[in-house]
Amino acid sequence: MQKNRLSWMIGGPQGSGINASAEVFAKACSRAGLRVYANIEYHSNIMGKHSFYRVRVSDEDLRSYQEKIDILVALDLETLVGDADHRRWPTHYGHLHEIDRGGGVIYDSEIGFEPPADRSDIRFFPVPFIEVIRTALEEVGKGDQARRYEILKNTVALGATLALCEYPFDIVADVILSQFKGKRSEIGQLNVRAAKLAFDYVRDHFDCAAFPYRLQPNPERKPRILAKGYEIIALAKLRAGCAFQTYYPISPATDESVFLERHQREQSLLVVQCEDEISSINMAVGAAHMGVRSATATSGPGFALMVEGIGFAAMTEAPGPVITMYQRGGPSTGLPTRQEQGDLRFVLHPAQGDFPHVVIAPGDLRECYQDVFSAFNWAEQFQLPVIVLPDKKLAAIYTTIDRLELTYDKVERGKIFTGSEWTPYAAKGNDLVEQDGHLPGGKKPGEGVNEYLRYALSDDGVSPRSRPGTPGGRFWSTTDEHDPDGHITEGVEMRTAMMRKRMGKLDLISRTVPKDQQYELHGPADADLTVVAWGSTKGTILDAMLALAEDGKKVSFLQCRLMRPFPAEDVERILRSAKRLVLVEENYSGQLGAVIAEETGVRIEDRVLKYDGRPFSEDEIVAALRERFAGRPEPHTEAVMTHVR
Amino acid sequence: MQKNRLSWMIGGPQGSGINASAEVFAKACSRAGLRVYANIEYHSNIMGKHSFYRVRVSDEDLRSYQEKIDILVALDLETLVGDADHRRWPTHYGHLHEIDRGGGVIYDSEIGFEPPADRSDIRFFPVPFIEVIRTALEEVGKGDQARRYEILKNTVALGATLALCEYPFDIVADVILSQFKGKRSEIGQLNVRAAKLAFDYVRDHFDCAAFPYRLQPNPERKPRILAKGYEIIALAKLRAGCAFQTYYPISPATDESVFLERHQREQSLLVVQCEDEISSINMAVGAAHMGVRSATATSGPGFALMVEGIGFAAMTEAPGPVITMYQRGGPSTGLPTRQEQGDLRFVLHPAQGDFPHVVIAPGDLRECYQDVFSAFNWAEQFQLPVIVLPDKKLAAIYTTIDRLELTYDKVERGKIFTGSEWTPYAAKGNDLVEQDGHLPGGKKPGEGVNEYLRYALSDDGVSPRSRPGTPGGRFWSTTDEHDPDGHITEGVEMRTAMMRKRMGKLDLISRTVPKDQQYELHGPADADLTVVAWGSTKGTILDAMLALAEDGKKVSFLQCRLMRPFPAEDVERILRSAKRLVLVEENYSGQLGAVIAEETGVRIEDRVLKYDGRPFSEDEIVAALRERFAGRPEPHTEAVMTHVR
Amino acid sequence: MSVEAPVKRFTLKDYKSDLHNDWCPGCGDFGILTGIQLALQQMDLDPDKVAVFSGIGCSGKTPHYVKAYGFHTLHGRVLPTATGARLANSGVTVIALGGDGDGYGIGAGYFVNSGRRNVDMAYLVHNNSVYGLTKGQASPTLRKGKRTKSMPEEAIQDGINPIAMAVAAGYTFIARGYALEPKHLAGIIVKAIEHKGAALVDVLQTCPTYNDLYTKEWYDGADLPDKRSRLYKLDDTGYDGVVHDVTDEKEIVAKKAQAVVKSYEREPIPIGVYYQAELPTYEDMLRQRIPALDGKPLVDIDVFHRDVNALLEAMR
Amino acid sequence: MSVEAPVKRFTLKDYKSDLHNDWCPGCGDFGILTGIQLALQQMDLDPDKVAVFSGIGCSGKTPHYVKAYGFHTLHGRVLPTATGARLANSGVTVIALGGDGDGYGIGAGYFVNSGRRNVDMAYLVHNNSVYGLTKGQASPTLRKGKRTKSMPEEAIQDGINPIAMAVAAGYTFIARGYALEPKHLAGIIVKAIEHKGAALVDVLQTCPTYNDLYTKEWYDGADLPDKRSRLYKLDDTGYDGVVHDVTDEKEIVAKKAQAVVKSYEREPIPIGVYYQAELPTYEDMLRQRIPALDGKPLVDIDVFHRDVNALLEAMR
Ligand SMILES: Cc1ncc(C[n+]2csc(CCOP(=O)(O)OP(=O)(O)O)c2C)c(N)n1
Ligand SMILES: Cc1ncc(C[n+]2csc(CCOP(=O)(O)OP(=O)(O)O)c2C)c(N)n1
Ligand code: SF4
Ligand code: SF4
Ligand SMILES: [Mg+2]
Ligand SMILES: [Mg+2]
Repeated sequence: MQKNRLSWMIGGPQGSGINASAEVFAKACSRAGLRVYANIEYHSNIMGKHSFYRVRVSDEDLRSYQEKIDILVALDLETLVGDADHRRWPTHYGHLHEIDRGGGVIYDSEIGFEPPADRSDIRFFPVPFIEVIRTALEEVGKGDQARRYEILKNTVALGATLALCEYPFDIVADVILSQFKGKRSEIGQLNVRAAKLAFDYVRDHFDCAAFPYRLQPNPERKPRILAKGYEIIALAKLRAGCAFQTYYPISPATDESVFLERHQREQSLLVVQCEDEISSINMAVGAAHMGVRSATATSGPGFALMVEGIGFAAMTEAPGPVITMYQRGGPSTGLPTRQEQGDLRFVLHPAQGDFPHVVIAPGDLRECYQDVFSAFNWAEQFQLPVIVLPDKKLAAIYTTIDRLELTYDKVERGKIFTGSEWTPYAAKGNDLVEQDGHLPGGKKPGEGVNEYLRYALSDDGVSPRSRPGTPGGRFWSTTDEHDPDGHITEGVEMRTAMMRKRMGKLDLISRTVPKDQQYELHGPADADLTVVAWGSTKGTILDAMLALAEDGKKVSFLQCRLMRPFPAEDVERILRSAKRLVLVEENYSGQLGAVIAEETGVRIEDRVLKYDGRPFSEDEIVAALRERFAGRPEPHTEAVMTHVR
Repeated sequence: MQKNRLSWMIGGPQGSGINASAEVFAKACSRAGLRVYANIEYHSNIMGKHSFYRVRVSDEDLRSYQEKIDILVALDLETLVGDADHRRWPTHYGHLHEIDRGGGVIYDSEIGFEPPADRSDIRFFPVPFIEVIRTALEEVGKGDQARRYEILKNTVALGATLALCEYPFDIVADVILSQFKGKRSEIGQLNVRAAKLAFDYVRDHFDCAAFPYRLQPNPERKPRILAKGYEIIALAKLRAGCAFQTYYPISPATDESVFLERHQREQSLLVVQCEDEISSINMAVGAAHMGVRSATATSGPGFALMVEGIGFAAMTEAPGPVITMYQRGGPSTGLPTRQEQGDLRFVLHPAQGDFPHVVIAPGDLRECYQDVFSAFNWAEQFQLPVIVLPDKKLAAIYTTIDRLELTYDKVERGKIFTGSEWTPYAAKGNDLVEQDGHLPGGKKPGEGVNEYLRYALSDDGVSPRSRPGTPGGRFWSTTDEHDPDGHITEGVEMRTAMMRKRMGKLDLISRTVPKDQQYELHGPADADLTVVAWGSTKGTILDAMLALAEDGKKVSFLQCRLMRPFPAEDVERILRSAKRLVLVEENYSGQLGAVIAEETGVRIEDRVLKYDGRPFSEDEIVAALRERFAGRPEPHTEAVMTHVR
Repeated sequence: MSVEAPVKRFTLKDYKSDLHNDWCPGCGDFGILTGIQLALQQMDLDPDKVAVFSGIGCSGKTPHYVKAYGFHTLHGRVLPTATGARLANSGVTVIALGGDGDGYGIGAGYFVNSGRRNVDMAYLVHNNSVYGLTKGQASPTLRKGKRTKSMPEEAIQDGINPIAMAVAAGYTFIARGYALEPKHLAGIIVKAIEHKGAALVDVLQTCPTYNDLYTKEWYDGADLPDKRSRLYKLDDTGYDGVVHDVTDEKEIVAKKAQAVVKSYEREPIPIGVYYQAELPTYEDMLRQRIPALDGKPLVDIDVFHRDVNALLEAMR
Repeated sequence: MSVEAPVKRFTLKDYKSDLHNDWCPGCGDFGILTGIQLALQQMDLDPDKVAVFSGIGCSGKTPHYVKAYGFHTLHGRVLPTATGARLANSGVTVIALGGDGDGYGIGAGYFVNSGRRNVDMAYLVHNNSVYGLTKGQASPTLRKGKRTKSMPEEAIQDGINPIAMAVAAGYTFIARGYALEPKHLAGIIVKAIEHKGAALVDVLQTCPTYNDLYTKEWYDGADLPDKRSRLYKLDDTGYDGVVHDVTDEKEIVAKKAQAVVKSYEREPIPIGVYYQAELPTYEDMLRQRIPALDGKPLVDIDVFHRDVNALLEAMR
């Protein structure tokens, strides 16, 4: 009997409501003190293509998904057997083979599925979905409309599941009702009834007690929330005082902006849907220059249109914007709704010439919050664009986290010219001239002290910024190379000084960002093997490490987070003292590996790479690491892993 | 007496015709068998800002400029003393201090220049420019229009120069006349007269024989041409069969397209001026897919708009386009008319995701020709976009080269589906399925053999392409991930196979491109110091090596040329066997250094970098290398060089 | 004596690919797809001599369902890509298409500049007033104050008027069709393809999934007291959008003004040809500039190893 | 009793920066610069409360010569940038400007979409029919068949009609000025700034260096038999472009049509206000959506440490 450890999956055509089903289930578990990790896979399609949602539940913290399913709910046949029968080249082979022995499959008895002989190790629970819906509708006098209410199938699926695990029905009922408020409450009631009828049907028709999985509320309850990554990022933007967000719809970034849009009224946040991403980035740059905290969100194809604007922001030392750049499967349009860590190299050198910017890649939801919040501080402290680099997986996973410590919330706005004081002389720009005693145009040192210079050559590269409209704070600004007063120059001395001013900020950033936000070495100091990775694989690797620890294997994990400026020295030290290195990335070329080689000279030859558009499962990482301990493959040979059978 | 070795410069306001003067001078020397190396510096401005043109002449091959000037021709005061008197932060300090001892300055006596006491080591030749012009005009009855003909000043400057070096006037007269044909021949005559009058004036008023520089025709004449980089690139495009060129005006790339535009009639080349660079790249991709050799040309800011299209071309395996991407001073708008090698990192990862493309950086005009020609072959052989990476310096230098060997001209069009044969079965895509014996949808192996598949999974990653319009060659194509028939798929197996197909081309390219086009080690095998560099610094480094050889120092030079795929193994071997490494680049961050570290693990700490928008002079490289031999700076400390005094 | 219709070489089936279609049930795109296939069949065009280009969106999937050369390009870039293709091979009939977001939003710059370029090709915009594939945000044709079911707030930008824009941009053929009348639409598409020059067909398209304002019922006028369709055919009213004397600038301006005024009619909405003028195309101009192009597609001209001796000579 | 003009706080000099100007002698941009400075002075605007945004080109250098907050942005991106700025701080008067290549070519998508957005700001286009800073290629306003001295061949694309485009795009103020009549231009600019909404001023600008077709002499009609100017003022003809009842859709359409027809008049060319309608701006709509914006620029609203407890609660 497996208690409070369940790997559940619902599959069906895109648009059939599996999301609702899975998310209500997740919420019902989370509210009852269980930990949840849920993730969805779907096509870039509105209706009809196969999609599925996994919900993993446990008493313990969960940070990844497992391949084996305990309960599969199938709304259609394809979910079970795949599409090899109707696609020239099959897309998948269904999930039947993924069900763990002892597990079960709940399916719509209408779909024409015959349990195969070779899976006698699992149980089959056919449920007459439409009959259940019809019964629920009959109660409200709509018994003849069952086909119009097919969407209720997902509620039926949910009810059936709960019966099988003997989970208290009331919790779910509450969650459902809380989602249908006001004039929609009638529909809520209908959903609850359908779920309950399914619940009863399964309880009455099958021997649930004999089914080996059991879920029940966890009495020890902490203040937790159940959230998706994009929601956490949106929260961070709200808390950090972002006043201006632009966007152009694109998977998987849109959700963040739509979330903010929904709350713009009460949160006084301006969200502008632009005509494209070029407009998005430039509007955000314009707004940043005016002194508001501004942001935009996009993914690869949109970012490809923003690169010009990144250079613009960096060159004019705009205090922002913050760009949340959600990676998805590439290249080009690629796999719009799938996972990849494929844009690191692109965002590190996103435009012509050398200029400073910050790139940080959070590894989990908590880091998403922290990094996005920090990003607004850095944008203003260092006056440059900041890119936060989540991915489809982080955006879409739906997981319990401890309630955010909203105390981690220090706002830093950097140097600001207020009009009451003048720019300190040392930051005036004349220092360039004083250094070698050369006084052009017969000017005396100190001349023009009482004058504000937006691009004064300060020691640390950051000059006080002025908010347009401020008396005496007038300035010019140009994307051409410029003087301290922001006028175009092509002079050799000024050019050199300005390049140093701008690029010098990278050192300042390295010194300012807390080390533990730059990278983190997880696990034992005397590990026999060190995994090197970044971003959303963090949770999966941590989970895998637990499994390896149970094997008695010592594994550590170097998580790289601040990608620009890169903490090269520290990372090199850690790498050089590691016994054995394995690079884990969700892309073809090992992009972090390349960055590490460039920054530290250390080349990690042993690589576990995946680029099929799906995140690693815990099992895949565990298997890959076990292989290493078993001496396969030889150290320093490349092992590319994928889902391919 | 210095014979046939001259460093000449003309300076004046932008728009005053210094180009014409310098280029006629260069041509007159080149036609007489001398070698010429000329380069221009000018502002991003149409009229008025200071610009200057250097012409270096010799009997020997010339590949760089020197800082010291033998003869300076000044059309205005600023050319001599700079703009410190009228700019808040001076742009430059004039060229007077750059004149070598024993040299001379020819200047317009009207500009109010007083020879300074501290330059008694040079000679001053004031010439009444306007008077000379008036005299010439008087001969044609226009004596009262001298101010309208100020542009003739540049011809006066030329005539004065020739007198000083005692160069045969006739050669120059011929060159001038050859440039004013047809109804403009009258103006040509006028120019010749003005030049001749200036020639006579100088001969009559100054002791030219005492002036220590002498130029005279070189009897040993080879078939040479005098050309700019963009012209050579345009020639390569014409010879390679480029049929379709798109562009949007941008310095320093426009000249190439305008050159082609001028010849489109007789060369049957379609040149389209687009509404922006997004349009340019996409039109070129569309044309490439139709089977013509297509190309576009731009620089950093334009390329920032093309990145989306690069991914498009790579993902759809378009047989092109070829992009000549002329680097200029960045970031952002930066220094539009100045030099920088600042875009290497950008073009290496120019869009989201992992995809294959080729990047090659020619080092001189001959390599420009070869690389651009090859680029069209590679685009079609490997079906991907190819970026050729010259820079402002290569585009604009005006130099003698041996007449191009137009025999280097092999056209390779790669695999083409002609309709007479079918795609070989092995390349059909079904192999994926056969490999593991799995036959989806009950299909038998071999089924559908007589069918063309555009994205068949071939061994080397290249599938025969078909030209739309070809009977039986119909195909689909999408920027989404796709099947062999070009329809969208999100299946794990196909995705993985397609990524491998595309990325596998990089290996094929490494094997196909001749080694000597990938990199070259110049100089002695037992060198004590190895310079590592790329692109247009090549000539300067080679010239500096000659100087060092005269010192008895053994210097070699590793020129990196193919940047993607990078010849990592060979380069690593060379670097690891070098005694001492010095990186030379014209950018802030040492971009090639970073690529080398990434690809080989070798970090070159000793760096000579320059990022003020001007190319290295021979002197700068010589000085930097001499310093190294003198033990300064310590090996492995960073030495950043710039023009800053 | 009766005139026999010429025998067609191709049937409708010859223009249908066998790919499973994944649009939502009832999507207006099905009608547009049928319209295209009907038009190709009516014109009896060889599928091997037709290339269909699309942008990204639900509409962007159309080429995959047509049996012809098919290019599913980038969001907003279908016009430049198709233009490049057409200029490279004028032997192929080029049809470009895409969503209203694709064409009038992110692609607005190319929409405008393609008008003044007047390359000979047809461009169909699937105008459903939403961004379909990204789940129903307002597209540029949604008018100020309107709100579809997936929008959190009303639209606060004004909707674009594609017909008036096309007039100003210089399209030489401008029409509007309706997705759920594929036969009428096919007639328009035939005219657009036959027209020499840049032809815009704005197609009103229902999106049953996200657009709950402009539904089939709405177009049908099911909610109106007299249940009269909200569409009417320009052909039925004697409206004449064609410029008959293209050398007469006055007539051109008058017909343009007429089309602009027509384009602001809201209910009922006119469908049919708003404006047409057979002016010299980009290709016509090119043929003057590049003699070799006369009668030959660019792709068929042999341009390898061009003779550049004269150029080299000038560089001596 | 005579009404005294109010005393102005600022003189023309207060709007002039002391930077050396590097336009070519005689460039029409000087006139536009003067027009802007005159307008600011006439309106007595505090230079610290004005921000001038430009694209890239010769015209793009303008902000450097105006004493006010000045932003010299990217080629073709001035409208989005200025829009972002204006939305962030409505306390500052925002003027956007740029070249005709900048605005109608590479920026065409933003030109169109800014019209329908109707943000309250003035946009001036320096229309010289060439790409000045890149040495005289044809800009999008150069008409088919025309050729300036720096072009190797005639233009083969049609010229854009900016006025008609602006009408279709939804600009609520549309005017045309002439660079060499800075006072008349200043009057238009004042109206454009005072207008609530997106205001386009297309300014005919001479480029003595590259445009040898549309020179001062040409505009002056020096080559015409009667030496009559090729420009005339709409004001002088009783033309009325203003929509007086903005709730009357018919009047709006009629005035739009009138402007479109006017915009096709070629010689002489009308200058002045073609069209104006005070419709709700983007900001008006925003204030309805975001109550805190009423009476306060976004930048002044305190949004740090927002209360998100309700959101967190919903995530339980
Ligand atoms: C550069 C870029 N930005 C955003 C997207 C995401 N995207 C895909 S389809 C689409 C909009 C589709 O709307 P529309 O063009 O109206 O087509 P429809 O789906 O309605 O047919 C968007 C924004 C993208 N693919 N590329
Ligand atoms: C993305 C990009 N492409 C090209 C350029 C090069 N460029 C600079 S100015 C200019 C055109 C200027 O023409 P216009 O906008 O008409 O302004 P004008 O100089 O005539 O005032 C171009 C193409 C650029 N800066 N950025
Ligand atoms: S979302 Fe709308 S446009 Fe897209 S397929 Fe569905 S119904 Fe059609
Ligand atoms: S090139 Fe033309 S637009 Fe530019 S500054 Fe000179 S005259 Fe003015
Ligand atoms: Mg749409
Ligand atoms: Mg212009």
